[in-house]
Amino acid sequence: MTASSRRFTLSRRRLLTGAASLGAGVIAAPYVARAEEPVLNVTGWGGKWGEVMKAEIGPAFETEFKCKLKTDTALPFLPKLQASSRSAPIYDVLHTNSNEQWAAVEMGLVEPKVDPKLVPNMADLYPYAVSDKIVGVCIFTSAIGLGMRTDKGYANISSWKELWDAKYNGVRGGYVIPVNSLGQAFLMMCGTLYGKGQTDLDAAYAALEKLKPIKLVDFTGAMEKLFLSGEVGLGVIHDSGIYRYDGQNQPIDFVTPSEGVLSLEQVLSITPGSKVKELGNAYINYMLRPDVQKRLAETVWYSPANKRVKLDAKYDAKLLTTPEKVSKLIQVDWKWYNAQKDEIDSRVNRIFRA
Amino acid sequence: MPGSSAPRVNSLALLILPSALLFALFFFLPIGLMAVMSVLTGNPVVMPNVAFTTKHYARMGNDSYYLEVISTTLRIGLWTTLVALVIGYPLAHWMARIKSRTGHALLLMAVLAPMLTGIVVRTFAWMTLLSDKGVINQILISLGLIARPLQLMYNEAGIIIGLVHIYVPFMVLTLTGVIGRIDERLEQAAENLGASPWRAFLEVTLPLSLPGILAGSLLVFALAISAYVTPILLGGFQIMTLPILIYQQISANFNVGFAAALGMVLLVISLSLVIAYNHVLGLVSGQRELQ
Amino acid sequence: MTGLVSPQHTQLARPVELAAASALRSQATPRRWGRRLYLAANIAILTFLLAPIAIVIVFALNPTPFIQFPPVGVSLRWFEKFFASRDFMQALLFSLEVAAMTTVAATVLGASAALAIARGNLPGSRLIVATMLSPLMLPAILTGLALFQSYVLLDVGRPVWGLVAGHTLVTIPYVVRTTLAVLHNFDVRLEEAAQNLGASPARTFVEVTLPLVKPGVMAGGIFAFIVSFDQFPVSLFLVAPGSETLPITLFNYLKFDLDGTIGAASVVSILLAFLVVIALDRTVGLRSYVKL
Amino acid sequence: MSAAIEIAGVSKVYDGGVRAVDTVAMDIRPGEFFSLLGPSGCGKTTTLRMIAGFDTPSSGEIRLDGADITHVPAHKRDMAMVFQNYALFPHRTVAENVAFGLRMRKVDKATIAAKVKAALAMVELAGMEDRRPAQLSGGQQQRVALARAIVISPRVLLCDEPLGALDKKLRQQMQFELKQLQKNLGVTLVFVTHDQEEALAMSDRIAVMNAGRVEQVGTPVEIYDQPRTRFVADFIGDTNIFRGQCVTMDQGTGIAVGNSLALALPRPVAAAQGEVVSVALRPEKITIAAADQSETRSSGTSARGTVESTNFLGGAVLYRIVLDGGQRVLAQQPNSGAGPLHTPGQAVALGWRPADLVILED
Repeated sequence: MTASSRRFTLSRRRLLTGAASLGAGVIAAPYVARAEEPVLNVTGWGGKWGEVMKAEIGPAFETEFKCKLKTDTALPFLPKLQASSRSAPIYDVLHTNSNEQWAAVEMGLVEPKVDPKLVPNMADLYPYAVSDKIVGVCIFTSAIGLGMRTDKGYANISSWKELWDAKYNGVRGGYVIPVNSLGQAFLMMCGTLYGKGQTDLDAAYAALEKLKPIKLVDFTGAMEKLFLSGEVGLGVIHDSGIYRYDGQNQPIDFVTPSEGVLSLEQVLSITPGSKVKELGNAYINYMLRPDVQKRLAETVWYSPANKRVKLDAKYDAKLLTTPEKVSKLIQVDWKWYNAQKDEIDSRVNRIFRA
Repeated sequence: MPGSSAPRVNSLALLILPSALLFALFFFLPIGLMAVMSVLTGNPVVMPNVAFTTKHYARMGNDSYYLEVISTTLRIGLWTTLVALVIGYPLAHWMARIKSRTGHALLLMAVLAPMLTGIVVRTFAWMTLLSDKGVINQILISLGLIARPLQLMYNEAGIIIGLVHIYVPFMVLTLTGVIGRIDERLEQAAENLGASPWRAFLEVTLPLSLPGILAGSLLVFALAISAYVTPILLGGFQIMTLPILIYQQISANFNVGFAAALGMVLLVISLSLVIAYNHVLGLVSGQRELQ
Repeated sequence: MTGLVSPQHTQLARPVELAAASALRSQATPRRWGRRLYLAANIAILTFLLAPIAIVIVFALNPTPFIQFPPVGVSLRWFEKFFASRDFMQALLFSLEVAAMTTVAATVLGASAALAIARGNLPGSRLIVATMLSPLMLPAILTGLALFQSYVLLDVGRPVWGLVAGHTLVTIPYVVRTTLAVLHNFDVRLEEAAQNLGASPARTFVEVTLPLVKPGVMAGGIFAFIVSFDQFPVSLFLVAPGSETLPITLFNYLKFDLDGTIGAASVVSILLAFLVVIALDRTVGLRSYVKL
Repeated sequence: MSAAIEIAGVSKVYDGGVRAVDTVAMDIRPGEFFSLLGPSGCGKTTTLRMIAGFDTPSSGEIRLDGADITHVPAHKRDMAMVFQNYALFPHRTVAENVAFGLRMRKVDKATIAAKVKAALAMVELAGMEDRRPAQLSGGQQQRVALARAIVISPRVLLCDEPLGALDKKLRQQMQFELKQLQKNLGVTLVFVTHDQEEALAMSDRIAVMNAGRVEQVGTPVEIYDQPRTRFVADFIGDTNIFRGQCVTMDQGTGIAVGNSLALALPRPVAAAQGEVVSVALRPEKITIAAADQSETRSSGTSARGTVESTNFLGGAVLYRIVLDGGQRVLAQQPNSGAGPLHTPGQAVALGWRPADLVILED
């Protein structure tokens, strides 16, 4: 098989030489990796996060650690890691939301914990970032609460339960639970609000049933657009999705419900088969460094996990930067959730069927 | 007069070899791998201990939800095909019969334009048109024709509108070729014999373009039942189709085996359609080859 | 209509296009209304096809960072942002490169296969055709994952040729279809005439078959280019970090920033693709050959 | 330059057992204008295609000047064909079409140019060199096809209904020109047609084919005057065919058709008394006279009847006559101006010479 594929490679290459005149040479340069340097394969977000990573933080890391940082920003990450060999994983460091990290650790794709001895900055983290609800280490978090339009006369929203009010029929927004962390966290919140706690699924299903009609999206970016265009007036969203429009005169605001906000953690972990674990740990440590944390937090409005970070006043006022604010965070038991995921999916798929 | 008699394989047949190699390496091997994974408990490539299982298929059989998903997928496919045919035919007829070269070029551009817009952006454009605060609803409300926004998306109708838009070009281009080959004089002869233009169309042009209708419908149906981006965005995640379910299983449930099993079901449906199509085409046109 | 052949009927028995002239004649005939209906229907259909494109253009020119209707102004800021972005430019060039390679590969392989099917007297040619069209039938997302899984199995990583091979696989059906269509309409006597005049089979192929099949192959090539350029699901698993195609880059961008940049990117893509189509139309003349 | 073709027991069987050509044998002489004539589906085009090398016989042999060419590929046979609908290369100009065969023969460019010019002049298309086939009229396309074929000075020229798509007047003109051209070039020409007039007018010899078999080979005169079979008699020109039982008459052998008509045969036949025999009698061999009462019964060389219709053809008059026995007969008289035409309803007496009757094989 390998032999024949190699033959094919050659003939294909010969074939492609003809097409090379079509400008291939112009952009061939980026592919030429500096072979002598170690390569660290990581995952990462696009958007603003990707921009600042690519422009400043990534190159600075490469220079400092004399390596090549290759960031895959094309979702989905986990299926690719899942398909690749355990001994030669396509990523060295996996960056995803917390729930996917739990799925990854279940499948043996990532190491359950990051060793604090190898990542000294972990000593300065808030407890939630290294709690038993976290695989690997959490570098940032956002607060999942409610977003609202400020131009519709919705006054004094203080509770998650407001979302069930019939006056929001037609402008209510939520997430596709099977594919979105915010949706899954919100389902857990429904159990808390209307039942015996996070794991009271029956109460949650009943509550979701009453939430219809609701506009569902699969990604936070799409929810932001629904808010901006007025398609959604009140809906589930994370604080950064609202705060990032700060200063743009948009009639939207973030509400921290009295019952608490859910935690949307950005988590890093290391793959067991990685050949450059040392570099991987260095990367995690680097991402937790106060200067890096400050730069990223102020770019994308994520709350830094490192308690020594001092943000500018405008950010400090809104993000979770003190122990008191952090204490309002509710973490979800993703291990438990993932064990029930197939059952939950098949229930909610039915609930939200048009 | 017929050409040659008993078919003898000649040296031109060797030209199939490069494609055969491509298909062997990049189609049969990967799809075979998927087929294998659909009956295994895990990924044999990365896991040492996997066992044979029929649980993925059994899951489809045991839960009526999956059958409903399959029927939704097929229903959307059928409606998309039907609507694409109804609106694609007049355009194809016009393109086939237009005399002016510039006119033809402009029509061709118009037909190709939806294909060139990029699937993601195009679908967002449809959302702009069809959503509650979208262009259509805003216009209708400001004209006082409706009081509350019409539900134009987040349902099957929205998906069908979006899919039709994407796949009409395929229908039009398939039909244009076939209609263009129908001698215009046949229509004229029919009209000359006293048929109205409509009647002439029904009696002459339509039957003669049947192979094109079948080919275009098959193509559109196949594309529609395997579409992913449009159903997910225009359906507002409230309509579940097979490709969405497959993607969900891959990307969020990490259950490649079940996704592969769902994919195999879709492949079997599609291939049976191709075979049935070939058979029907052979019956209607006496022609045995796909065009 | 009765079966009578009235003078009007014979007079009106002419091609639909020319009937526009006769429709101008004063008499109100059913034909005139039929013609109006025909035109009205087609204009409605064209509106349907072009409306989203218009929206994309409005979106690309509207200064606000989200889709807004009615638009609040005209600005080129999204075009500036698109052209200034190294990521987008790299992705655009990479997409063009992949589409060009895919077009060459799909055209050569697909046209050869079509010739073999139509002229090689292969046994089981129906099955071969069905097989060659089947990549169209499979959800591309599964094809993409399956290819990715095989590359992992073969331990080849995510090379550019792997992406091109995936694109070639899903674009070959178009080339096969268009080429077969031309070959089926092909007058075999032209080949016989060449042989009769002393051309060997190989010479006949080069002198007669190839030039006459070319428009069909070209039409298939155009589809291959367009489909590859807009390919999303197959690329999803096959693109490697640092070399992503435009649709992937757009989709990732869209997840975080849905602003006019993607509209601008679309407008640029449309213009580019039109240029390709116009160039091909000028060189080979697509009239009556652009069919699937 | 010119060659003889022998077709020896050639059959062509298609999938499913259809015998398109069934043990056909004929010799085509050098420099001869030889026509294959028959209704569509009779196997004439298949025979021509086997001569050209496009089809291979299932059995039998085709020889060119004595050499077996049955399995020689088409492009090595040095024959040129003018196709039905011409098969001009649509992507090439007139001059390029004509030059094609010469290029295949690796003729140098100057010679090609000169020959193309001469060939186009011969078919009166000088000045059309740079047009494309689609820009030409049917007649012009036909001439290009002809020029393309003759420019290579082929040993054999094959024509598959080359004039079929032309209107009548142009067709007649081209018939003369083609015949003239063939004589001037001295080329062996095999001509396929379903038009018997065309075949009679142009050919040196004709092979009449039916259902894959050769019914008769002969000169136009032989084919017309001495048709061998009922099919040939019927297919070529107008004819009256009588079928009757063999009887002995005063003058010798004859046949009795029905109760009141008897025909004396020109020679004895092998058939026994009472067996059915067919004879043909051409309309123009019948004389018509106004009936008198002198003869009351058929004598073997005459009959009585009533004019049913009179068709004035200009040079001749064609009558349809119902014999007293009920048989319908065509009779043709030259328009000699000798007397008034017989009118429908008029009783007439018909006469013929026994020698004009042709005994047919069934």
